[in-house]
Amino acid sequence: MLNKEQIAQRIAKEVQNGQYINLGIGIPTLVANYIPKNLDVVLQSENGLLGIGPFPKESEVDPDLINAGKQTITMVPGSVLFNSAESFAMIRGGHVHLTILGAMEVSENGDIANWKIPGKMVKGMGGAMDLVASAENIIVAMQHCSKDGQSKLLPECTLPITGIRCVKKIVSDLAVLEISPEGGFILKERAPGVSVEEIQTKTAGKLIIDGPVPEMSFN
Amino acid sequence: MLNKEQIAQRIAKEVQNGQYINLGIGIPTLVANYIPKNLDVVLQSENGLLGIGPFPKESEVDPDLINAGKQTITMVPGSVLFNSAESFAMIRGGHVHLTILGAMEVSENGDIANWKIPGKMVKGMGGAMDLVASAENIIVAMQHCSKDGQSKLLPECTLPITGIRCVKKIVSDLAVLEISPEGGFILKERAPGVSVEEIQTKTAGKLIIDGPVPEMSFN
Amino acid sequence: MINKTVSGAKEAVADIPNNAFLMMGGFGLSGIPENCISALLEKDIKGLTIVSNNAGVDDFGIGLLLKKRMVKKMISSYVGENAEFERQLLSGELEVELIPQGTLAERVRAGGAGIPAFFTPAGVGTEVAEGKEIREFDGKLYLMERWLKADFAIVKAWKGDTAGNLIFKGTARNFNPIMAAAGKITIAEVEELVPAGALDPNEIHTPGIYVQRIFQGENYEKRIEQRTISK
Amino acid sequence: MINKTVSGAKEAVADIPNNAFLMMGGFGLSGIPENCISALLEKDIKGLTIVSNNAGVDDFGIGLLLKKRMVKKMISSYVGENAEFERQLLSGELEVELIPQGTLAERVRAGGAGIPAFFTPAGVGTEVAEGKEIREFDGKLYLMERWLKADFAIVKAWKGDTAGNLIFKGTARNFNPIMAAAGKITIAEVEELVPAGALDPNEIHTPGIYVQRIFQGENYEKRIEQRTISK
Repeated sequence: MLNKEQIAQRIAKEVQNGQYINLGIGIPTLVANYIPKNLDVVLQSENGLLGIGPFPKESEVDPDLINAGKQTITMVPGSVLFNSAESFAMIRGGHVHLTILGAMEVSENGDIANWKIPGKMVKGMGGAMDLVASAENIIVAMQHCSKDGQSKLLPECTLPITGIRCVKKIVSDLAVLEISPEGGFILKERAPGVSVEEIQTKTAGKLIIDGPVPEMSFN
Repeated sequence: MLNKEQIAQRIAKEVQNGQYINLGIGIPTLVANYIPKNLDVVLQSENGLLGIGPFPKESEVDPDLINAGKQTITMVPGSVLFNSAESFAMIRGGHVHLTILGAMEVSENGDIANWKIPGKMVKGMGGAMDLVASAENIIVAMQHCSKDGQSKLLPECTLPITGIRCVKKIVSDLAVLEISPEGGFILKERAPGVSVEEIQTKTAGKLIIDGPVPEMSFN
Repeated sequence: MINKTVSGAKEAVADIPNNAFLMMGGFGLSGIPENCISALLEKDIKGLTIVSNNAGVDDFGIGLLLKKRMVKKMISSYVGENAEFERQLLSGELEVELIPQGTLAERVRAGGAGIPAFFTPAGVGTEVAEGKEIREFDGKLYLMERWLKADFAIVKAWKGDTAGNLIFKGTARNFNPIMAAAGKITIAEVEELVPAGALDPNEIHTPGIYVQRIFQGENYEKRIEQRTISK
Repeated sequence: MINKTVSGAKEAVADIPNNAFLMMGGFGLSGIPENCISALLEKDIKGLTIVSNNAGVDDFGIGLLLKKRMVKKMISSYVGENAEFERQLLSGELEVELIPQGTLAERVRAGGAGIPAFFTPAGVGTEVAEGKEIREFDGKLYLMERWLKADFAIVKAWKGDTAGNLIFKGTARNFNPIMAAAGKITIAEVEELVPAGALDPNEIHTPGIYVQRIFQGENYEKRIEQRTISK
């Protein structure tokens, strides 16, 4: 089973040179630490920045420079600042190539639920609905099962939906899976030490196994 | 009968302190010369400038600074530059208070025709349709009659329309007229030496005369 | 050039009445109109509807207006980080309308730009789509969304001139420029107010045409929500 | 930072094929991509559709492409000042679609912003409305208009960096920034190309995300249509 850092590390392998990328809060934010140094990519912050840099040193902290998680950040050379309408224009217009975000549930046709749990205080969807409705490529970082052992990869989402038919790939603590255009989770890779049988048991939605399933590597 | 400069001079009296104004090509452009110096107004150029200044001196000419008529211009202190979408956002959004433009025909319900003559080469409507559909207050500068003596203030426009029910006031070479909300040209002022009878004769649309009609003044 | 200067926050918000429909710039606590919020707190008004991406925290920003029970309704994309907000919401004292952030931004932009409605893919197939027109364009489904306009838009800029032209700093720009354009009356507080002509016309983010009142604010706290430092 | 630099105009336009759908920035002759127009003239292509507010003059700008019969259709708001244009139009060699300038700008902006359709009051009751959906919002009538997107958007900026970030000058900005966002491939020619990091992130008009190719142009003529001098 992968820990959060390892999920981030595996997702980083999906990043391609020249991409503009939006990283959600949580595990997705960690992905930035594992993107190979030889790739030129640009990280977008939907509150109005292209070119997120590392967190600042104490002396560099600027309250007027934060990311979408409200954390203080820095800018890399070549960055650009803009307003919220322009930010979502570039998201909605398909200019951001890759969105990586967390999920509570994903369905076998690529629906995602990650913003609301009935009965709990609703904090809001933020930019998630815009991101999942717009990006070409959406990769989800998530735990395969809930804390009480229920699969979060389902035939249909039970929680309120964030977006439909949008997820392309999932990296969970157990596996890498792609969503089949015809529906179903195509098992591509296993986490080290995790068997196909365990993944099968823990996937409530349709699991598609097409040939041998290699153990994932991180390099 | 007023000449073009006098039409511009009379229209300038309609300008109020604090207004943002778009002046069309032709007589409307001349209005800028007659706006009282004690009024603070800002002239918008729909190609992307608020704060049109005088034409440049020979040494100041900048090919990157033109008005919507493609003339070289200058900027006044406090000007701002923007793109074409922003420019028409401020027009369409009702932020430009006053539009002054020319017309080939105006109808008694305030329709205007000023962009196309069937059988002649069509040059295009430019920004006129956006301006007339958007501005709160639209004043037309025009000749009362065509060169062959036909009235251009009509029951209905005969030329292709630029916008409907939008003109509020007309300053012609003969008169100042307001469009009645119920339809009709309300005669407000006569040009010096022009009789009500002459205006009546030369107005094909419904002319409304409500009490004595003063001769216009220019100060 | 038209002069939009007022004496300060108190004068700027003086005529905001009960039940006004407001927009307030800012993302989290970054780029919020601190001076105007303080001045509003001194006024005896209530029933406000506020469009703002977030709702502040318990003891800062819009959270202060919530605590004083001045707010009837929040229109936001994310309202976490605020216990008093949660209490009022659960008790029914406060209404909240949650809107996807990009839809919120575009609705505000549309309000300023005279676009009464537009289509966006955000929210298709979700509860956000309930009651809205859905239409297919080029094989993809979109929702129709309406413009948002405010009685008063209250924004915070870095620099401004007396003509109302504004320049923002860093990510404190966020919703401020689009809200400035969507207010019937737009109030701008700035860290530095300069004479018209002192700003480069090519570097202005918000044209002064959108701003009716401007003043130089004071004592900006600029509180940081998540001070995150590199190791 | 991603490097978008190409060697020059020739490389930038090399893969533009017959019948391509292009956008070209500029208003009149101000802010037009002079170098790319010259490079296109060297190519043996035809059947182009060009979205541009104007169509140049007989011997400069898009007028040169018209003269060489490379253009099938112009989508513009105003096409006066061009005798060759008029001749081709009247003879049926050239199609023209005239669009209100603000609608043109907003359709291009919508194309870049992923908004497939929106409503505008411009053209209601005119022949522009023919065949379009008309709808009433808050008591006023509006037309539904669709987005415009291009295979290639060709823009001209003042300064640019290797990451594709652009700054325009004066009113040469006009349609350039919105077209930059609406091109599947966007080509930017700039008067001065600087390294990424040399431009202030707060002063950039077009974010580099919209630009796929950038180069420093040369020998700008910047012809003036109406040289008007103060007495």
